[in-house]
Amino acid sequence: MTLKVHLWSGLRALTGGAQVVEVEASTIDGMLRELVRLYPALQEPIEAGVSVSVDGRIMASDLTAPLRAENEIYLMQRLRGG
Amino acid sequence: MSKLHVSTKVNGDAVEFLCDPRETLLDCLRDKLNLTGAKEGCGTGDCGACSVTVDGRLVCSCLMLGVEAEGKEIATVEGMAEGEELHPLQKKFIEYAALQCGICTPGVLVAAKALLEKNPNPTEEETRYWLAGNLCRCTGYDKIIRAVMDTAADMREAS
Amino acid sequence: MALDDQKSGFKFVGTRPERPDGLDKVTGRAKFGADVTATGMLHGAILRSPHAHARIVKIDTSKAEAHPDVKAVVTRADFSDKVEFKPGLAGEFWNVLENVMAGEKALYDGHALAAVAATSALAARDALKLIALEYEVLPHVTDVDKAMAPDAPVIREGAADYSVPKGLHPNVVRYHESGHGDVEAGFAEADLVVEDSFTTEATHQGYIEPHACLAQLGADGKGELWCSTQGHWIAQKTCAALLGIETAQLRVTASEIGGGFGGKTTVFIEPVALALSRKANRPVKIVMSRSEVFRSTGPTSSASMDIKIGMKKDGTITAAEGIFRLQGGAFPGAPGDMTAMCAFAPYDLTNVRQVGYDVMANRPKQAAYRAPGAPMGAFAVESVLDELCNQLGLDPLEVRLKNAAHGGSKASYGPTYDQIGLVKTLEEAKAHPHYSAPLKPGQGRGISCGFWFNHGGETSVSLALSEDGSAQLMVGTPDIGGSRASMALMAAEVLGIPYENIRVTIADTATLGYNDVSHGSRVTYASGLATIKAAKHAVEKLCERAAAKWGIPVDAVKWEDGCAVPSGPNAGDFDPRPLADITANMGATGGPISGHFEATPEGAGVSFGTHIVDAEVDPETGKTAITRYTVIQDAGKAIHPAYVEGQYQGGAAQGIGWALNEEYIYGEDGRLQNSIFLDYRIPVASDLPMIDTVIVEVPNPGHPFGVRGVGETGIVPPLAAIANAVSNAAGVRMRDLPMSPPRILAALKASDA
Amino acid sequence: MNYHSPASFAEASALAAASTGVTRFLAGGTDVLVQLRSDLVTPDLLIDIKKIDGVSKITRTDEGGWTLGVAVTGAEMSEHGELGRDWPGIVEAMDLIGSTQVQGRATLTGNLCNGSPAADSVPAMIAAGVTLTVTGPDGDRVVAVEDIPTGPGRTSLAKGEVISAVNIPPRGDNAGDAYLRFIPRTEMDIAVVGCGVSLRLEGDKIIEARVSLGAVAPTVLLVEDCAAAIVGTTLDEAALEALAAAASAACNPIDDKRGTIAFRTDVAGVLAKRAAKIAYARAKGENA
Repeated sequence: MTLKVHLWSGLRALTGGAQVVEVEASTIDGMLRELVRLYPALQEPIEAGVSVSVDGRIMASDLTAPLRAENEIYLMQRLRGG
Repeated sequence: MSKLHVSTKVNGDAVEFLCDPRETLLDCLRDKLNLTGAKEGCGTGDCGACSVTVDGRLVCSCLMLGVEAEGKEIATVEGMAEGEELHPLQKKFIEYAALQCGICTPGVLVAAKALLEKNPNPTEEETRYWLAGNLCRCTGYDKIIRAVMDTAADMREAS
Repeated sequence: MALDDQKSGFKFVGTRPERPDGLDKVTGRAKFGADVTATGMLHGAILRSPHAHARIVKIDTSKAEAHPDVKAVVTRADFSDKVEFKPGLAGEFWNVLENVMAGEKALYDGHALAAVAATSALAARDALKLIALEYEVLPHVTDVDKAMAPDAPVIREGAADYSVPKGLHPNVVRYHESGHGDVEAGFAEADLVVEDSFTTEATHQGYIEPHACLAQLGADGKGELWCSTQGHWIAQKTCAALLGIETAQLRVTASEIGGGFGGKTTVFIEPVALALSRKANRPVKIVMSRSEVFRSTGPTSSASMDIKIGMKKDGTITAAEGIFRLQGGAFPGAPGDMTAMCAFAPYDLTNVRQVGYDVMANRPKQAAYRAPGAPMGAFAVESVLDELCNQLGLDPLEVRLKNAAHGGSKASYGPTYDQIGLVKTLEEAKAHPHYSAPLKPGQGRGISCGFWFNHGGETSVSLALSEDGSAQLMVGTPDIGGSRASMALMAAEVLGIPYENIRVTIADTATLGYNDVSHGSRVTYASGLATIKAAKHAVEKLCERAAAKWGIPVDAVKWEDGCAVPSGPNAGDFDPRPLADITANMGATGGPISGHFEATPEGAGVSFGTHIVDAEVDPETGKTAITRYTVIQDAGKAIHPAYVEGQYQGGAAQGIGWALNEEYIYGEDGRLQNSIFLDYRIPVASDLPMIDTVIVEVPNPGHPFGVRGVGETGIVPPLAAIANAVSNAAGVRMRDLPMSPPRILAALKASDA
Repeated sequence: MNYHSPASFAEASALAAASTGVTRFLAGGTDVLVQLRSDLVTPDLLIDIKKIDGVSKITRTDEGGWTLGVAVTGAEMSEHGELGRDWPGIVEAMDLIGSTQVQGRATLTGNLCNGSPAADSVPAMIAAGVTLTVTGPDGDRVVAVEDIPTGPGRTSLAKGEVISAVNIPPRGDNAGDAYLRFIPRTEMDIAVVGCGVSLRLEGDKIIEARVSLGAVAPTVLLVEDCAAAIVGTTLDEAALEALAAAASAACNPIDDKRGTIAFRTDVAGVLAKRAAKIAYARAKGENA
């Protein structure tokens, strides 16, 4: 299915200016792989660590979480705590 | 130089140890007598985690040499409870959640006990100033102060 | 995670029982990092750089090695050469290794250069003086703005990652930019735009227990490590990588931990003790001095920030923009991205833009400190909000309520909020007697909101039932502030057995699966969630045993109040079977009964707080007294309210220290000048008032009982709330932390002039 | 490091005179042990003077003054009611040093011999006109407190000399003293500025005064201009302003981690005014 993924604006430089991109995937893992396939420059930030917000819930590391077309999906820099 | 022999009393027990003159009373309690209740938080007398009493006087055991303990009577947190009966302060600290990590707790308890022995009815201000040399980074002191003052009230009522 | 079965109506949760480890902690019996010994043990000590930046020309350890009391000396050559350097945070093991033991350069005052193991602590300290060092001293920089300037000395080429725009100084190693809307259009709509700059100094977590460990590592690659840490699995993983051994061959046990606040989420002395032990073939204990703690561990980042906010006369924020430059020592990692994402998060904004920089300087590697990055941003943003309210004559609480984010608001960092509690904390603040209490002359009142993400993380929990019906619970998150009590309460709630019948143990790395660090306010959330799931897992098995005995299907059995009971009249007429009745014979009815749970719970649930502070400023000396303090924070659900209050009070107290007196002070020579508690001034008992707390409970949909983390959010609002109170009391806007008396007095004089 | 605990000051002096390396006397140890622990100073010889007879005594002299043994602790001074009624400024100054725990060990002589310009008890002692008995290889001599410190960490004591008693003069009638310091917290800090005031009245008029400032110069200062600003006055507003101006003018401080030059200079004046008011009230027999 087609997912609409919101990037943080700092990534626009790596996607030719796009801040919202569409990818075909059904899990977080699939989405991240598809992002890298479409925009190879995104490999580095994704490897450096990202979290994914799905409908406002921040998925810190679970790659298996399912995604649906109606989800609000945001890529975020990985969160760290104290 | 060779080590010095020290005879002293800790929590009522006669003990002896050999120490380098550079070693503090805290080093001797912890490393030679295995009494690790007193903690070293700073080594400069600023945090109070090593508080003990010497001849009834509250001191930082990091600011006293082991050799100076000769002939003295030392009391540490390990001697606060009587048998299985905890000191009222110890009970109240658990009841009030007056500790989080617990590293400052032995020093705070020894200092608070010394306060209540000197002043059974301290005001909040007196309690705060008496304990100003016992740093706690977890609690913001609120529950510690309440626990000490309420223990004082309980002890006054009981006596 | 299933959200539909959120529980309410609790029997144990929400009560305040005595903590399971209370007796150990009040009798001096609890074993902290420095409280253990081993037979044949040596004592380690570490030689540290007196220079802020210097090339290491030569280290001669021969004299130390020749001393009869010395059994091993190590330098960087004694660690793994397989750890790879990568830009940014991608090569974090290399960053940690370089910090644990310097390679080619000493990068800050206090950087470890070599270490010895000797027969006594005094002998080890003396032996350090036998190591001869030759340095080439290099120019240094410790200030964040100066470190970004074109002429700044370069700490390390190639440390910047993909995110850094071209043309920035090599000391800028990460860059973050986010936001939405059109801020320029937003500013054009505003009736008033306030633009201002702020700085905060680095502060230390200030835990009272210095880092301590006892390590043993043999030539067979098998090791044991005892240490004071917030996360022994990360210590295991990191030490194994740095020593070049297999992770599973290193067993790590977490001691009781004397405070961490984020500062014990990484390793410092542990790999060094292991390397010394491997070389000496004897156990090695290392205990840091307080001065080593200040010079070489922690601290938080220092920050320099520019804020611009536009507001309409009615208090509506039209646009907000922030630039946050954070200095994190000689390594990447300063949380400029977190600062940027959290700074405007409390508000429902149409137009917002935030930029964060991660900048290196010749200071110790920053470590996480309670909501890392968030307090600085909140200080700057909430100060500007306060200034806007003052200039427009608006009530600061009403303005925050008007703009507050709520469920459905688009967060400043992008996504749409789920159910959140900010508005509730503001309403509680407004209704609190503190907010309407009269102020005395010379006093000022300040408020601030604060936001933190919270974290889930990898979690394993195991629960085993005993024949007599008691339960042992093994969790992997070190208990920093009473979490054993919370875990036992949640297990008791599910099992239906008394709280006292549950023994909670912090398992070592060999006896439980992987667990992330006790950080990100995750313990009660994630280990709690896993405890609930593990207990439910055990309950399923208990129900199976009852069903088998009764000869009915397992789905005809339910668990109620500590007993298996038929699920309804159709299931049959059987007497309830208490837990102890089932476990009494468990060995003969299918074997031991245990429950476990391993997952990475997602859904920690963000958290908000609002603080109210009264401050009094002595106009002749600039000295500030905090006269009243109230914390209002959303806990989702308070499991053990006394320890929730404790987190709120502790966060506020640390914030008071950060706001008023705590700071890293570097001399012109780049050396830290205040590395003892005498001059690094954390609040003492007589500095503080009682700290009132209000626990708001807006359940987190991501936790079975509704828990949100509470450990970190409490340090986010204090800097700004106190700065607003002090500024209102003194009549001058304070833009730099700490607001030490000389700063306040100078500001007062400048405003008089 | 060698440790000795001699039985007399003569013996202590002889030990120190014969020593070839770094020698330190150990009274309360609250500075010596910190320096030892941080490897700042590791003495070759440490002479513990607490086993000498009488070092823990507080004695009223025939003239109405006081003699304090050199191992008398801050806590013992605070608990001594009569000493505190005579010289509340000295006792309070000593009591401000460190925590309750430090009070159990710290001494006036230790505070003085550490040589810090920020030592709290020193301005109070100087204002009070305290002298010291110094025992050396050639016998005893008496020295004013203000003549002991010569610079940060340095004293005028010669090799083999040890302070053997603290002599506090008789308080006399219509007199009072006070000490105030500025610290950023409420406790546990080193003074950023300290000020001791001792004065005597005739009626409402000040006829004698000594004012001393700490932490504003390399050594604690006895500021004659401050005394001159208030002697002959009733401590009215003009006198207070003159006092503050004289105090600020006497400052020769440094910028350091504890305070700035401007701050110390300003606050010296503020504290001088506040301390003088307290001393004045005490001299009038009012509670302050």
